[in-house]
Amino acid sequence: MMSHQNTTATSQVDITRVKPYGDTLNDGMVQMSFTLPVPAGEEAAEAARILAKKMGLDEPSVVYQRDLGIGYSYFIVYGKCQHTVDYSSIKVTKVEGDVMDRLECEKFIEENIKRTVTMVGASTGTDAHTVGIDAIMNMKGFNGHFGLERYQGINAINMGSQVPNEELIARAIEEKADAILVSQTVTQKDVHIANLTNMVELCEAEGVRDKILLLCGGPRISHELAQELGFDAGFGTDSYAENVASYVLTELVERKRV
Amino acid sequence: MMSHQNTTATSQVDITRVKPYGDTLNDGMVQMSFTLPVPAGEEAAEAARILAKKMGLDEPSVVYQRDLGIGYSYFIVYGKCQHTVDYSSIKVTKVEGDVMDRLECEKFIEENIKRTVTMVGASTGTDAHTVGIDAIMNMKGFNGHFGLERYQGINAINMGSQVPNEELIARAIEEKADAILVSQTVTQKDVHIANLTNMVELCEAEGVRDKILLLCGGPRISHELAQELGFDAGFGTDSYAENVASYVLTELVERKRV
Amino acid sequence: MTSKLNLDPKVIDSARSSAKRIAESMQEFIDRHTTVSTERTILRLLGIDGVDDVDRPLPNVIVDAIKEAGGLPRGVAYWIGNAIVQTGKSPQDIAEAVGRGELDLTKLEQGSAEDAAKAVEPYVDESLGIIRAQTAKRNEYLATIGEGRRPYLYVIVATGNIYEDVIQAQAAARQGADIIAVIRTTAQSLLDYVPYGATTEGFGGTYATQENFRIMRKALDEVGEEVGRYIRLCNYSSGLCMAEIAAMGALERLDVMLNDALYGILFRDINMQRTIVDQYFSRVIIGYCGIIFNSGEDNYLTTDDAVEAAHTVLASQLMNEQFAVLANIPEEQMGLGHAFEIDPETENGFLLELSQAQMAKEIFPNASLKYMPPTKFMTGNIFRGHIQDALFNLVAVWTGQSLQLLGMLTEALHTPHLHDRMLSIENAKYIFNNARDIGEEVEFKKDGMIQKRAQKVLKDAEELLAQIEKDGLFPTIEAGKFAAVKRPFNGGKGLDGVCKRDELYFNPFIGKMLGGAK
Amino acid sequence: MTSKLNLDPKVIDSARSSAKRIAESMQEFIDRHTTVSTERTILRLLGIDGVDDVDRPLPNVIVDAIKEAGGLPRGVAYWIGNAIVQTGKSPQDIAEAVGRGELDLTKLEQGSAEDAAKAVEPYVDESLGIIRAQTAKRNEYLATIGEGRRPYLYVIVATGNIYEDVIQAQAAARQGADIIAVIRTTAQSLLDYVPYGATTEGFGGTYATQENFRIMRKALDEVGEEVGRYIRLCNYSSGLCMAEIAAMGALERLDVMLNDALYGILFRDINMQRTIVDQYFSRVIIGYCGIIFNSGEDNYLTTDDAVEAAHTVLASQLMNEQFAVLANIPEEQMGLGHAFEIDPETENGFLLELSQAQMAKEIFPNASLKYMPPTKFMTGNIFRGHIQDALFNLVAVWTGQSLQLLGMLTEALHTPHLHDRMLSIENAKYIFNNARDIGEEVEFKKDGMIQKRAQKVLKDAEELLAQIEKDGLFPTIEAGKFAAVKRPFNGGKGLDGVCKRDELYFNPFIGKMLGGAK
Ligand code: B12
Ligand code: B12
Ligand SMILES: Cc1ncc(COP(=O)(O)O)c(C=O)c1O
Ligand SMILES: Cc1ncc(COP(=O)(O)O)c(C=O)c1O
Repeated sequence: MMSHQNTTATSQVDITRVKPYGDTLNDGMVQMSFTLPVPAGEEAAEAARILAKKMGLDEPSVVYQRDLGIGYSYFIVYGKCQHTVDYSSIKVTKVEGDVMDRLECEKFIEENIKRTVTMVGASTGTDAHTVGIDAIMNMKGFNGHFGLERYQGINAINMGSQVPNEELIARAIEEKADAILVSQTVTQKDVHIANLTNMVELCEAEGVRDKILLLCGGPRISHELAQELGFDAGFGTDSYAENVASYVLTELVERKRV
Repeated sequence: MMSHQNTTATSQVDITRVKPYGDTLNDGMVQMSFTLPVPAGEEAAEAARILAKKMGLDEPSVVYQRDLGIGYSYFIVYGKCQHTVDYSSIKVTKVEGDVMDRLECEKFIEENIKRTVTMVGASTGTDAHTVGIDAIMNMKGFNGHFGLERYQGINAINMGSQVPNEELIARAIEEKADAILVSQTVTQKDVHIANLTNMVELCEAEGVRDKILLLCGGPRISHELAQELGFDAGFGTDSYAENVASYVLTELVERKRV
Repeated sequence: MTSKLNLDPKVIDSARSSAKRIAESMQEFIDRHTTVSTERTILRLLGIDGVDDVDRPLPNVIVDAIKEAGGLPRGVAYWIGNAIVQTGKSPQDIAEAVGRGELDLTKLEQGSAEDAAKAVEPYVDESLGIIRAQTAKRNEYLATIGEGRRPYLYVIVATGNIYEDVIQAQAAARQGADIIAVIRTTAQSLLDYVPYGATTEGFGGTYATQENFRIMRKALDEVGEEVGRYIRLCNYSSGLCMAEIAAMGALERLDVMLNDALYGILFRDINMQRTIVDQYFSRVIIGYCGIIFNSGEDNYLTTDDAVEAAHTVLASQLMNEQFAVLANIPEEQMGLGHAFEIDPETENGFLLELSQAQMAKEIFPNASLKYMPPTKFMTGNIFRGHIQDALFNLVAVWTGQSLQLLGMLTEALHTPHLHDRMLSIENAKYIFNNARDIGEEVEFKKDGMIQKRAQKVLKDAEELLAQIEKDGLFPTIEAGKFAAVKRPFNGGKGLDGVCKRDELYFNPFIGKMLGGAK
Repeated sequence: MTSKLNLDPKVIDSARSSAKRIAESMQEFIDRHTTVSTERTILRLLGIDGVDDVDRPLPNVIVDAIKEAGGLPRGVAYWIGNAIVQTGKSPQDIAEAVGRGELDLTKLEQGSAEDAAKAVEPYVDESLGIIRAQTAKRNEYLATIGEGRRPYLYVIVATGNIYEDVIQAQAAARQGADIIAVIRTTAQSLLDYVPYGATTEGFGGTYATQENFRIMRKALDEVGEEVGRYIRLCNYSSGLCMAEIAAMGALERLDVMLNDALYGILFRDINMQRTIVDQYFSRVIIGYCGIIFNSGEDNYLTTDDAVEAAHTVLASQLMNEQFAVLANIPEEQMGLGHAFEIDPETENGFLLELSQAQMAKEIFPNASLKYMPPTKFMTGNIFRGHIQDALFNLVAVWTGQSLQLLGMLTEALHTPHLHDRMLSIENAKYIFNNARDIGEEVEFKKDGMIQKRAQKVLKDAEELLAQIEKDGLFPTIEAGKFAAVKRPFNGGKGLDGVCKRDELYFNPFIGKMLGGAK
């Protein structure tokens, strides 16, 4: 049997010019869906195509169109994205430092801090979602990761939900807390931005901004956003008590607040 | 009871600057999904966000990310599209003329053409999909719309699938056909474009391009595309025998081929 | 209906009897108390509406004044009745006078309770007349244009702007929705007053105001006539203004109302004494006017595990049923809540959901069960979410649920976009139609996993109720037995709005409403 | 297994007996004929491979030459055997000589058929040895790394480039796929030869070549070892090279093969005489080497109505079963095809699908049923499509299907994108796990819609088969009874490749393969 020509797959990715992949490298295939406030029909489909083209999609194809009952139309569109991303130059702001597990954290406290570390947390403003903050703070934790209450050397105070920023800060001062943990789940009309910004302002007004670590978390929170808003760190989905503890403990040593 | 301030809904659409609608006018909300050939992780998510931004989406949010097993990642992204479309200026090329129903078509032939009109159709090239061309040509039609075979005064010849362009043209010449109907379903790697272009070239080479109406159809065919490729008309999804018949009959009269 | 689950009727009876005794013991507590909100409700039903010059609703102005003066234990009905006797004015005129600071009700000469009661009676009757007219109107619609088939397709609108809500609601109705719920703005349930007028600013929902109710009611009547289907309107009354909002709902012909003291206690940290008292009056109103109330057991499974805590849902439903019985609510108006919240990774989880949903149907065969979609295990993966919702819809049509709160593929992301709702409605219509008679056609294996699961949940609920009967409901909540949330008897919001009634206290509506003169 | 559908075993037997007699009568026709492709297959199995200097595969060169010379009725085995006797060379050397135009097989001195047969025998045995080694290798993998649970997740790759296919196939395996089918380029089934070597250019699929088979087999073995699950490889043999591709599949350890003469006739317009003859030898090979064949009844429902024509699917499955029996294929290797193709708008359509799928399972309890997803009623609405696929998956796990060809949400749009496949696998894994034992747990109502539907389809199939037995299969196809497609006895592609055997004709593989010496 003759051996074949070694024509290899074309899948040699140029990471400085990354493009979407449908079934061939750099085909650019993207799926989109959206509603336009215009009545269904060929003109509406054309509007959808024009929009897709403006977004940089070649050969946009409206594969589904549906009247929504009020003169608006819904579209599903496929097209070939012409933009590329330089993946090699991406730098993401992450919470720094290694993550220690619970036992390592406890040992770290014993060895490096030698006192009880206090953290006060709450779901603030009108936000009634506690599952997130409970996941971080309460004994039983989440997904098999114990919460801060379980950590020896950490005094974790969870004030629950709908806690006004003022009350949270007051309690933190009263408890001489090392860190404040704010949870925000409702993000509609950017209510979380307003609420978090207000938190930072109040901390500054109370003169504690430089004394207490300020952390926030929630499904739409990123470390980057948190820093932009003036927090020390932010935690999104899939964060657990050990991420928070590791960060706080290392920072306390770093900032010489031991 | 006091009557309320008449604050009306903000939904006053400016049709010269149409934007996607999520739950508020002009919020620009768009859903997208795509794969990037980079490994899952925060950098990948950032790449997805950058791509979305290049596409003109504000505040892009990667709501789901998933490793595909080969160092590529799938993303679902939401963002706020900043492009707008001037809906008022959209002009879509459509097959012109009113659509007559079967009985009207038959009467039209009797009154204006006074002879049998012959149409020869096929699913061409290697395309084995016949359901589309059958829907247009065969007696029973589709979705409750009878096919051309059923029309009195029309001689509809359906050659089936996988018919080479040459054979279709030869038959059309032999039958002195008024129109050729080409169906194309497989569009991968634009095989339909190649095939349709070849059809037009062959017709020209045979010297029949000016004598026979050339129509095509299929789920990814539009009238615009058909015309670009040199066809007289193109028909997409939801076309029926009456659309084809109406078009052909009116054109025959218009072009004085009666 | 023979039980497909082979449930033991004796266990059901035993659980139900415990629940009945628990409710009765709570009723003793209720009958000794009133609250600021209950009293404001009486004012509203007497026709008092509007705001004062600093935008405080008149019912609040009056109740606060009476409370300040220590007159609350006697109840506002007495004070207004007495004022009518003393001034000859109508309740609204009296209220406006109080609002302007021109009148102090507790400073008027104090006649007998009988006279006061007699003085308010015409206003009570007028109010009941309005409510009855609304009920008649609903019945007329149902008799003429008809309604959708059950499970009703129930969707929410939540733009924050009542006029945008109208647009979205009408779109949903045209797409096939049967019930439109207008979600309230976050934390309205913590306000100790009901905002006034049409509103266009809310977070994650729109203020529940009487004017907003009216605007939406009108819009839904219009679109209902257009689509040839009565479109039901739903809003939320749980919270500090539970009874007031119920009264507004009765007056403006709402059809469905979220109404559950336990929800308020557990998920809104509202004081348990306060809300249990308010719940009673609110349910009397709801029973009277033909609204279907929805209880909130589904929420338990968002903080607790849906497999482990299934019996707490059933126990709570049984209590909510008995609370409703005491408020004279017909079974058909009992929208007891439950939910499809088992982790989708659970092997045979679908069978467990099926079992639990069928169990609810068999234990409450005539109730209008409200079935809630997957929420907790919805993720940003909208494609998977859409099929989670499809399985939920399949269980619903299979087990004959009544009010199907449609799951949204974007549940983990945002309140529904216009087309999210369309896709959900399409999902439900497809599944309901495509599997329409599956419940008729399919049976469960004797002593199989499905039957045994339901039997176990029932047994556990029976035991829990027996325990609650022993311990008392309030201590049970204090111990965190529901939703894994602990709430103290004297904690939470609204406690200072509770007071003991004195001997002259009367609520002129309760008796007449319980008479049930529809 | 007791019938959940209460099917009458007598009706099943009667239908099966008709099918048996139909197959037997076709076998008489088959036994009198051979085809160019059947003969090329013999050459391939004798070890002949490669192309001539103008890239024509040597098996074609030889068969064409023999045919030209009028020697085809005697069969290539005779001509090669005779050439071995006369020249002392190996089949491959002989072939190459013919390829170079140096040798004319029919011009050699002609010895006896017995001598020719004896001369090829060592090559036959060698070939069978290779195939048996491949079968042993598969069994070893199954015994060591094991396999996925049924229904197997079966997905396609279709890039046109074998190396891209490999990447996508490995991705799919890591995502959870159990079977990877490499779709062929459009119209390969109409080629009267098998292309040679690794290929990177195809439309809507990749050329089926022996080298491509080898490349993919290696890739799947590697990823299978990595994920700890044997990953089955599937390709297509229906078409003008049915038996040749089956032979290549046997040599390269394919595990599953689409193989159905009826498909070729109806959907590829291949001449019926030609393909029925080729099918026989291809199935003998398939039976011998442990490949699961897939029949194509599912396709009927893409042109015909899935409710009206359900019995044609069953009738065809029964015939395909009997064709397989005649080729000595064990039941476990019978991947009889059916599909979930009822219009999703059909009320209770889900129950009909359930009924039909359960019926297939009960009538072919040991077969490895291949269940095909919704395709015809898939639209550009990928969200609805995804839930159509979810219902399809639910029916599959419920009724115990074996090979689950996963539906793609983008079915109406394009061959699968990388993530389409991932979403489909996720869909199936979720449903299979979440409803794992539903078939065990749920029973169908006696004489309900589900039972009656299956009974009716079975009855109709029985009648159709009785009619076919009377009319003959070829005339039935000519009359358009399957898939609403009519095909003439002497029409279609490949007729000129059919010829009658003469008395000295022999195929040295059939006997040994039917002996089943595994
Ligand atoms: C459970 C739930 C509820 C429960 C809450 C019960 C409770 N005690 O918490 C109930 C039923 C009461 C509820 C009510 C409402 N909800 Co709600 N709810 C949810 C739901 C289903 C799950 C949220 C959840 O528990 N996630 C699980 C936890 C573990 O994840 P997490 O919060 O992201 O937390 C993790 C990380 O983010 C991080 N983290 C979180 N906080 C913090 C803090 C710190 C310091 C750190 C370090 C880390 C951290 O760590 C956690 C573990 O990894 C979501 C939908 C969904 N599937 O996401 C809607 C959702 C959040 N709710 C929503 C809304 C609008 C409401 C309501 C306002 C309206 C309504 N539907 O009635 C009400 C009122 C609540 C209010 N005012 O806040 C919206 C929010 C939309 C938006 N983006 O603004 C959602 C997305 C649903 C929707 N599509 O409409 N809800
Ligand atoms: C049925 C079907 C088949 C049947 C075809 C049977 C037959 N006799 O037609 C079978 C099973 C044989 C088949 C085989 C294949 N198919 Co196929 N098939 C489909 C399917 C499910 C439905 C197509 C259909 O019948 N639509 C219904 C008709 C009525 O709609 P229509 O064609 O759009 O026609 C309407 C209009 O377009 C218009 N019209 C059409 N033609 C014309 C012509 C004129 C002149 C006019 C005026 C109007 C007109 O009018 C019609 C009525 O309104 C689609 C997926 C889907 N859901 O769309 C895949 C699909 C078309 N197939 C596909 C492929 C790739 C194949 C194969 C190549 C690979 C394979 N899967 O094995 C093979 C080989 C076929 C080949 N070489 O051509 C792809 C095409 C991808 C692409 N865009 O290139 C699809 C989209 C599936 C997929 N996602 O992979 N297929
Ligand atoms: C019984 C009940 N009441 C009220 C609500 C909503 O209340 P709020 O407006 O306080 O969020 C819910 C929400 O899930 C509920 O289940
Ligand atoms: C039995 C059978 N064979 C073959 C095929 C594919 O053949 P082709 O490669 O000709 O498209 C199919 C496709 O559906 C099939 O069902």
